[in-house]
Amino acid sequence: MANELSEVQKSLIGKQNKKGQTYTDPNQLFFKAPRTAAFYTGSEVIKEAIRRASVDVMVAYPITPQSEAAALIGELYAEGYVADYMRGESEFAVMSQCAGAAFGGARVFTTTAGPGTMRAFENFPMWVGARLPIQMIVTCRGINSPLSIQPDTLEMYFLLGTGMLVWHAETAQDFFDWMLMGYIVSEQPDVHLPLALCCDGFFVTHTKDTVMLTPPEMCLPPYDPYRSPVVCMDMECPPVRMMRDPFIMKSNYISYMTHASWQEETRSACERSRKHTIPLIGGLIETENTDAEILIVASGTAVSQGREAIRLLEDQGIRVGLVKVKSLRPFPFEELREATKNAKHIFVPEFNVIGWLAQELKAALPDNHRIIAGPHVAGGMTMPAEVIAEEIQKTLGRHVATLAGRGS
Amino acid sequence: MLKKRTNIRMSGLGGQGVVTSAHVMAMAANKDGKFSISNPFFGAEKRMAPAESYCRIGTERIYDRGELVYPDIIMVFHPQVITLQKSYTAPFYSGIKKNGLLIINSNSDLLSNEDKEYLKELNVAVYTFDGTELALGIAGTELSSNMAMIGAVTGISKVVTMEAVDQAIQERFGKKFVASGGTATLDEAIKKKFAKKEQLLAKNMATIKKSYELASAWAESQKLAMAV
Amino acid sequence: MQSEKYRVVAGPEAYFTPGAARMGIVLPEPGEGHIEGGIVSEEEALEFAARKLIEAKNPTIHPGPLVLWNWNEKAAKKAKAIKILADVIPARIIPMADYRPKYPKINPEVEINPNHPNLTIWHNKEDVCVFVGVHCHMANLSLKIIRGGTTCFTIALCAQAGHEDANLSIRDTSAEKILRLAEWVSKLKGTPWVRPAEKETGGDGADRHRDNAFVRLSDGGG
Amino acid sequence: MSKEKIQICPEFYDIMPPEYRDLVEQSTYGNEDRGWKDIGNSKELIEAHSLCAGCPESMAFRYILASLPNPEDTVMVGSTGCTSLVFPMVAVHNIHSLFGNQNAIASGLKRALTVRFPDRIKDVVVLAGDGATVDIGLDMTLQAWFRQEKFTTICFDNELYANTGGQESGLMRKGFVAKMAPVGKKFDKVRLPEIARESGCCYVVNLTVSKPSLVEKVIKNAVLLAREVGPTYIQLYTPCILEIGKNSMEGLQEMRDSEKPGERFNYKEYITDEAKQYLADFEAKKKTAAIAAQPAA
Repeated sequence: MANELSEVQKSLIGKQNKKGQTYTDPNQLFFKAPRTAAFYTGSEVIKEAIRRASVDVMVAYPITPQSEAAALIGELYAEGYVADYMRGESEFAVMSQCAGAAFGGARVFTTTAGPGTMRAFENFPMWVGARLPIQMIVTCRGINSPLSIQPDTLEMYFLLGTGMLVWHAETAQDFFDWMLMGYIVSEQPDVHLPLALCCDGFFVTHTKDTVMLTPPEMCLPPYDPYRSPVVCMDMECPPVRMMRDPFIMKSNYISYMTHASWQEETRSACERSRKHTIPLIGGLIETENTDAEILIVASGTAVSQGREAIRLLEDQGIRVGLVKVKSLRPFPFEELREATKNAKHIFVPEFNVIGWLAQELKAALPDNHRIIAGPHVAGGMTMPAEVIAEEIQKTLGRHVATLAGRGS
Repeated sequence: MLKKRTNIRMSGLGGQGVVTSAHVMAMAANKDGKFSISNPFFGAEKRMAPAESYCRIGTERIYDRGELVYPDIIMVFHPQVITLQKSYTAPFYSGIKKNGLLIINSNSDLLSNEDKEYLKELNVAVYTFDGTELALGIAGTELSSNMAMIGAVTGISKVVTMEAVDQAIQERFGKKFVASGGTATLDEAIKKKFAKKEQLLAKNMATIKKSYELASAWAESQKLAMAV
Repeated sequence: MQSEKYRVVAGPEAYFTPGAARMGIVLPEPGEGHIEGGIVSEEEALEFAARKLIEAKNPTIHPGPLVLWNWNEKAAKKAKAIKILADVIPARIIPMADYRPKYPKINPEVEINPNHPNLTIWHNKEDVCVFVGVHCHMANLSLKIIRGGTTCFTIALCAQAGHEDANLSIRDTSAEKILRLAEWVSKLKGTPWVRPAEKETGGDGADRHRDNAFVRLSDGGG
Repeated sequence: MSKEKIQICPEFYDIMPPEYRDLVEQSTYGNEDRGWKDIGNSKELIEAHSLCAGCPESMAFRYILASLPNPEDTVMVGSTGCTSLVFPMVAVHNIHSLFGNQNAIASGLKRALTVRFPDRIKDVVVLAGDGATVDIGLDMTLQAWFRQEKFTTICFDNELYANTGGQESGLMRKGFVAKMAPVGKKFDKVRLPEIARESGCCYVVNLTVSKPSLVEKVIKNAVLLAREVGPTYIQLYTPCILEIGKNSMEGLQEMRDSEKPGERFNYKEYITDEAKQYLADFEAKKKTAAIAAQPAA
């Protein structure tokens, strides 16, 4: 089975931490532990996940719409559930502070959004190259000028190239489960990569919704830094003559092949995460009625809006299937080819101006003329289910009273 | 008749408790065993700046997120939403569905003839009442205007029960003030605060109840059947 | 994607070798190993490895920092086991003492370096080599480069999840498992095998905040 | 890690490269009185590196590594620059991640080590160039001091960007003509020692590396104080002989000239009363310990 624990982690199962929480086998915690319903905002749910995640260090910085979550984790620190917590001076510094803590063998957590993600960017390929299993929540918002704090997933387009694991949560429930599962996956020795766990800001962070939570007295086993595929920087393990990581330059007696292989290795690690991820989050994609001729393929909040549109169309006798893309890195090529093989029309609603998911699909799927890149909105615009339904009806040649100008 | 979904858009000004109202309504529906979500829509909120929040209540799982473009019910918390167009959508009633409901907190009729014609065509019922006056009268503070609005929408639509609203109010305002094992002095301070809260809770509920009764009576007189 | 097509065979493979994982090769589960990317039982992999080592002209073992240094009981045990393995083959031992870009140059007679491991493979005409106790990331760098530019058959005895970039890999490698490989070697050579007495000491679950529990009990990510 | 754990498994002792056999045999890990005098009669923690012949930076590096109070429990943080070519050769765990973020990395690292080893000493020492410390990384340099992060910041001040070929830096003296300062630098050398004092460092020293005994004392003080009292800052003049047009042998003289009274690197020290008191107590303890150790006459 995938997702094994190290010997030390296993030896801690059943023991209690300083807060009296019991280190629990992850599969027990995820799939067998009793769950109770809570009516929480997404930010509160992020706090509840971290309460159970045995996090060593969290670094925070204010930026809408992640500020609430970052501040709530400060409360956990005050209560003793997180070993250390600090406010950095900028996202660039925050991500470097996270790296420092991860180099030192800590389980690290941080959150950011929009312009903050962009400010921090130089750090992300560095995290990947250094194989640091940091978990970063990205509550997506607009990044371009003029400033907007509203939901917009453009920043994810940039994250896709960093080499990080990139998952896209639809709901607060996804968040709660995937945050805990994410640590288990990204800390596997054959993976050991940072995870960017993204959601659409406000739609998830500020929405009160029902979430099923595991018992607060159960928590994940702590991180074992000595399973790392690279040397932990604590002067407790060999070799002592160790720099993380030397420059790759011929003048530095290193072949460029080393750098190329290094990059190839981090991408390989991303691929290796599949077998650990699939049993935990239930596949890289989730499907409904993929025998239908019309499919909606989406990620994040666009999935929710798609679900509502499917209901509207059902009432009109139009049958539409759904594919929810949960993981973008690794990208579910095989799964998507299989899920879309019956589709004549593939609609890709998105909350960004470039339609990056449609681009990815066009590159991955055969007969990509089937793919209709849209509808998409940006800069905080809502995507009413009615608009998705209209787009689909139009393509089917049905006459619909246009929604243009409504609700503007 | 049983409605699958009731979508409520609340338009007001920053500081009026628009966001709180949506949370309370959603929590109440949750306690009634219905599906519900609430989410505010944020600009860089400042006092007296436009603020909007949304509450969706239904009999099946709700996925829809974000700004409510096509609401069944629109609640206007402040005259300036109409007079100074302090709303996210213009006109403030844009997108309202056929047979919808419009609740306006105002001591005077603010609708133009064009507005009235548009709403008439869609058969939208309009309930204008002075919630702020009502709040001042009962709770002694205009801060409770949002409670009057909650009472009104509940009274007309019966989308949630008053028992559930009561529980939601307790949870929303009661919870945080349970002493958390601090020092004796801290507990004292909390007790004092808590006592104040108790009164506020009572006054808020009284405001809601009164507004509920008035609105129910109005709905009767209008023969409105919006019960979910 | 093309897992049924791609095989992780000895090189020279390409100007720039693709990561086997990106070619669809999946790592073995506990109790399994892999030969040229194909999943087999651990015992089968051990036997195949033993055969390769016996048939090799210049079998060479490359122990890495995690077993060269006496940093915990497990490392000490593994070092003993590796020495026994080297003696029964018999194989040459050339260490990967560290991962640094060594100034001014490495001596391929006495060491192997992940930044240009092929130099040592070429110089010593290694046709079969064993990686053990090398941090997984550094091992994978080396294995890709070796597969790219040499004809050497690579065997990885990994303490963790295994290496799909090796031509053959064993996972969860303990001292005991290394001795099983040594036993296979002597069995196939028909030489008598005297199993050295080895007491397995289990790990106690010390509270992580009273540190060093991890250090004491870890295999290291090699 | 205790000195005992820096040992080669006996099975592999004979096949390990000689520098590692020397390291376990003759290095000064765990030796309380280690210092620059060990250079030459012990195994240094630094191997051959590719800095320019005669570069004062390499002298500074050797003195510092010889002076660290407990290298076996020290992790260093560097940044991009000439020092990056030396760090791989250093037998103390060290981190390079990006250019200028060294004090942010060190902040996270120190916190992680404190969480993981609450009852142990784990020193963190930052060593970076003037570009990294004062220009691109100034924000993170200062903020770490504001937050009172407990580690030492050492700046190798060569008054320019040496690794990229001698461009103007904030610590370059006014009027100096360099790449990107084609008509001479137009503003004064940034007064970082004063800024460090005002930013919350309890011990700040500005000096050259011409006197190894002085460097040793300063480094030991800086690391001990950072461990117990608060952030410390050491600015060392390590001239880039190449870019100021000197020969390999002229580095030492250049440093001596620039530490004369009134010159840029005339010895300058700021220390808080708390730090003074700590050092005094520390010395006193050592004396009594030494006396106790002597056999009774």
